[in-house]
Amino acid sequence: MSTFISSPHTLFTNNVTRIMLLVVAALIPGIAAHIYFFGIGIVINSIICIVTALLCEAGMLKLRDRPLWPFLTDGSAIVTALLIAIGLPSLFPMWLAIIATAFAIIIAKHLYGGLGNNPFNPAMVGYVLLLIAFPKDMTLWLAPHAAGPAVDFVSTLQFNILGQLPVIAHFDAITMATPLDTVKTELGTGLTVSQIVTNHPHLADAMFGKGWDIINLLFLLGGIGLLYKRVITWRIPVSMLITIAIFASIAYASNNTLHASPLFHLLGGATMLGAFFIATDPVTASTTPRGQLIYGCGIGIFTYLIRNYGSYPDGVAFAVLLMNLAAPTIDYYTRPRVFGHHPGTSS
Amino acid sequence: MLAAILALAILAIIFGLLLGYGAIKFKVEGDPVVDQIDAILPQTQCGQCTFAGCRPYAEAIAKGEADINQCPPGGETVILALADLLGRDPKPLNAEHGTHGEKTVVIIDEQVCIGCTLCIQACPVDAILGAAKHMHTVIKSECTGCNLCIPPCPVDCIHIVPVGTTLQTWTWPSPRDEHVHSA
Amino acid sequence: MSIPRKLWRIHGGLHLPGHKAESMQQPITDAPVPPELILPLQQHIGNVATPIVNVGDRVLKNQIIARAEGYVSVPIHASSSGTVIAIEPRVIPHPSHLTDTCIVIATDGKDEATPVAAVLSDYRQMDPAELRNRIRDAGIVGLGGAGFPAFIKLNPGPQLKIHTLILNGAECEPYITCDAMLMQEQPRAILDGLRIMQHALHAQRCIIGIEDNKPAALQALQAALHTDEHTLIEIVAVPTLYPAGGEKQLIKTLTGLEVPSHQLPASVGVICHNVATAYSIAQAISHQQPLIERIVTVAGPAIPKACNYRVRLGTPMKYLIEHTGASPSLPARLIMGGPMMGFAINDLQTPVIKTTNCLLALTSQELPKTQFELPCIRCGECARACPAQLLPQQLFWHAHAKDFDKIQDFNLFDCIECGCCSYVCPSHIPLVQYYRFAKTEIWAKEREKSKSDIARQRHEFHLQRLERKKREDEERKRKKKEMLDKVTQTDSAADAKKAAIAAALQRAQAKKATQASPQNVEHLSEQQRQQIDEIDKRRANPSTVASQPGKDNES
Amino acid sequence: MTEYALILVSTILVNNFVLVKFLGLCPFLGVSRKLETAMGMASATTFVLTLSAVLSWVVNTYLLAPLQLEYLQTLTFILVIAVVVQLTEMIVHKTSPLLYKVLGIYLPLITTNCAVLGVALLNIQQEHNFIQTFLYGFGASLGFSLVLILFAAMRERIMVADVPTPFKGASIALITTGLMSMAFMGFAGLIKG
Repeated sequence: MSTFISSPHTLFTNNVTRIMLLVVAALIPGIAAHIYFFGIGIVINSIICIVTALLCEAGMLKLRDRPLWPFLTDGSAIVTALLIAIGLPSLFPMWLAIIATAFAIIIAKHLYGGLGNNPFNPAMVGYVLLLIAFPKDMTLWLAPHAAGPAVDFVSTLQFNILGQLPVIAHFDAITMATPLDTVKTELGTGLTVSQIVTNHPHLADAMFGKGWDIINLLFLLGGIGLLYKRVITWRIPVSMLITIAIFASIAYASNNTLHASPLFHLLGGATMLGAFFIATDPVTASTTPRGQLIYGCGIGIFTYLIRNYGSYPDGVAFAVLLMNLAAPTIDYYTRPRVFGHHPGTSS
Repeated sequence: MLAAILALAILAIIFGLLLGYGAIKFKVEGDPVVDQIDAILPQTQCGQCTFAGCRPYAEAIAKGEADINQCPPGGETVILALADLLGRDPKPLNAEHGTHGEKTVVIIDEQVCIGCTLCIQACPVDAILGAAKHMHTVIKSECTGCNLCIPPCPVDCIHIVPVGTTLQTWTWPSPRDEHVHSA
Repeated sequence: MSIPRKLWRIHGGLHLPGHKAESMQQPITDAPVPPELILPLQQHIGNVATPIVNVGDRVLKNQIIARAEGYVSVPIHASSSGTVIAIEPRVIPHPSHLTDTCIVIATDGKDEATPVAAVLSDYRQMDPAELRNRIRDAGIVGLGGAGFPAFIKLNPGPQLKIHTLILNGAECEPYITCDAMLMQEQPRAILDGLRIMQHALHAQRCIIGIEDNKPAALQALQAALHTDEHTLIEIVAVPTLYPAGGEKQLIKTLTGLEVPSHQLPASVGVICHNVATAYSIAQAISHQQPLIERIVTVAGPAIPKACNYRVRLGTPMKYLIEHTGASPSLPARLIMGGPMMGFAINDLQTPVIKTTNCLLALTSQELPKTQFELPCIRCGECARACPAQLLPQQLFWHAHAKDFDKIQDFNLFDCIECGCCSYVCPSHIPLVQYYRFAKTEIWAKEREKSKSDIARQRHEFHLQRLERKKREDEERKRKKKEMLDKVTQTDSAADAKKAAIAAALQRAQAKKATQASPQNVEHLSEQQRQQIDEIDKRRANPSTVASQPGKDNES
Repeated sequence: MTEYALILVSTILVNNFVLVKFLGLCPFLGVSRKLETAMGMASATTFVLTLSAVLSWVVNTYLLAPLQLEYLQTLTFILVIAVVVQLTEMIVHKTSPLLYKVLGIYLPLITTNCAVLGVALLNIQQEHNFIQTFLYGFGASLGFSLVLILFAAMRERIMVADVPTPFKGASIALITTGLMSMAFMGFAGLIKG
């Protein structure tokens, strides 16, 4: 008990754990759809990542001589682990997931001082590590539904933990590049969008890319829930989505044989997950109102550029890290006008 | 070979002229950094930094002859401010020069003072008042707490007293120092 | 009937549970005069008042016992009749729990007042300057919280034209109802006070701002308003939103004007006073009644029957709390002021002073269980709640790192310490304390800085003096040598002797002169000269000097 | 026109000298403690880099190449750079004594900033013309300035973070540089060639 007590003398109305648990809850619909389309793998990956994250967190707290209980129960490590797991293919070697999560928690989070101090989104650091170092494993996505019975719980477990593929299946038979990846690769070979769709009929299903659109829509739903609960604000997701939409529309309008439609970009890949769950991580995002708009725009621009012109199929993770990099500078230049100060003379 | 030597010589001459012109055009007088360093120092003039006063210490820092952690009265605050000004990494106070303690002033025990004026001569800020063979007294508001008057006193009549906290000087403690949250 | 008025929205703010009904069940009750009154010399912002009574003096109620010192100061009156038993340091209501000089009066129970002089009491025939003097002599300060001398706020100076006078009846903090009850019970006196202030300021219009959760107060004031005054005085309901009652926030809500940073409301032509101040001014002008009592809300879960009391200034809090029927021991937390901005009191002997609007006694159930703070996660809730549109988390990071330059860069001093940021913080960081820490540290730094500047000057002067002395010594030696040379040249032994004697005499005299007069007396302030005079007096005291000679010989 | 724009984009982002080519790391780590200082360093380096790139190209094209003295390239370029740095140092000393003090040893050390010599040599190697040279140098310095400023703002945040003691200072700065570099790998393939 301290000698000098400062006001306010009230009970607290909010806490970090509540925020983190709400984020986890909002992820559930999207994860459910994920299971439906790509099998039980995501659950196994999630469990592996969460266990790794909590172990690393506990180890680092112990090493840094910090109290374990308040930081293990704050929920931030679980969110990080989940965000990594959601981005992984269902059939994915366990040791890679462990490396990514450990890297995220130890290097990207605790070397900077743990919760609240990390300049980069730990989940995205871990994820980008995998993208750069193990690109091949990251593209082995199961074909939606198709391989359902072939890759049941036991065989997924077998592969993820022991590295053995079920006897009945052959890798090429059950995996398939993601829609974003397909379009990009085939555009590279000189085909037009309509030709690609003809070659890959599943891309024509529903709204471009079977399964991915539903997953994205459910993440959008979860995101709206977070907005409603005032866990996140609208600025970052809206500015990011609008930027992607604008860029994609301009490209699509100028030449629809070489560019996929805006809807394809909005509901493809990790767009919605990124917009509502990754970019909005308050620790690493910009915090000023104007800054958040710029931050969201930046992520939108980089995502679109990397998707269309870079070497990686999806750009959300890189875009988030790049804007994490810029967030302190953005904050510095977008301070809001303080009460009683003239506009323009912020300090 | 000759061409190479000539080419280099020509280049050297042109660049030499350019630099010579620049040296005249952008001539700098004085060293304003000393003033800025001096402004940060607490001006106790105590000499614990091994220099004759705050300004000589400031000059030494500017020249790179002294480190920024030699000022015990200034303590952590001064070190941080100097590190910030000079773009260096802050470091802990060098214990060789003393420790940072509570702010103090001295008082003269007027019953014991013999009026020798030695302390008057020692005081760097003329904060001791008195005449020969009359007892002396310290102007409390001007005393910097350098304690330089204590060694010369032949009768040990000068005592160190803490300044103490009043309503006007009380400060809120930082919650961070109070119940160290996790550190 | 109020004219609909466009209201402006302030940034941020909170909807807090009001807890106002509890203490509004009963009318304002007189608290009895306690056996001992403790009156701190500083109950206002500005210079400490100077006591003009001595221990043992009998004083009457309303009698001035400490006079104002300098311009920014007000006198202090005895709250009841009795005997001054001590003028000594006692615990005063302050977050530091420090002691300060108080005049302690043992009351005699007669409550005998000084005779009221028969003077003009119609304010309309008084000059603003006279009004201000009478308000000052009545010891009136802002009763809303800060305690700034009220008369100064009625004297904006000739260059500032005041167009709007605002009466602050918002009272936005939870639990506190002293202003609301006063408005309900004394609307006429409050309006009188408002008219007096309007007269003193020549304000073109007056607005009374009241939060819309106090319909009874609104109605009472409306009813008391003269029919021909509706164009001059507006009574406006403002939305209940903490901190709507902050001075700058209320001005913004009512007029749309933003008081510039580091400036007073008068700079935009607005003056804002508290309703209780208006009431006291009416009492002072119409009834020659100085400020010796105020309304105090005593509330909180630890108080069985919350109520508003009319309390004599100087009443120890213990006496007041006992009077309410609550347990006389210290509750889990006793707060002077509201839960959002008040400060904790940890000694029940602390007296009620002019700025004590509420005593809030909380049990441990209303307080957070743990003190553990998590790191800031930059969620930005604080920035959304901040009525000053600051970035509280940036302020926090810099206060945490003790980077006082940066924190001022983020406009620390525009923070009004309303507590909204701490209230919403999910990491439970005591943000306001961090800002208070930084503010008080910065002030301390500034004091140290000005002190070190003086020390630097004095040191430079000291060095110059040493230099000059050295030069003079050399000069003297040279002169002496010259003179000796001259003397030997004249070849007149007698003359030389005479001259030498004369010179020696002169030297002796000069030496005597320098010895007797103290050294280093240049550049001294008035205060220091006084200090020196005192010291000289001590010196003249034979007992002190008597102890000296023996030692003198030794040296 | 597109070609020139691509040179700029390429040198600023895709082939950023600091984070992708790992040139000029010394001042990048040395003067990124404070945002203001970083800006001073950024402008000084921009000035030196652009000017020395252009001057080196001029010296090479009109002096060394006609006389077939290309083997003296490294020597003369270092001379050119040293002179430009000296000049910059004088100007900074005169106009902003504090910046001069704060930049300290790093100001003359621009001479040994390998990005500066690297740009001068790469210009010749890639057979750039005058405008390309200018843009290449200018783009490289902008890229350097951009990441330096971003890094400085980030470091100010890291400075107040609860970094474990063994990682305080240079070590966490190097780790951060690594992570920044990872982020910049996202630009890979953005511009072919």
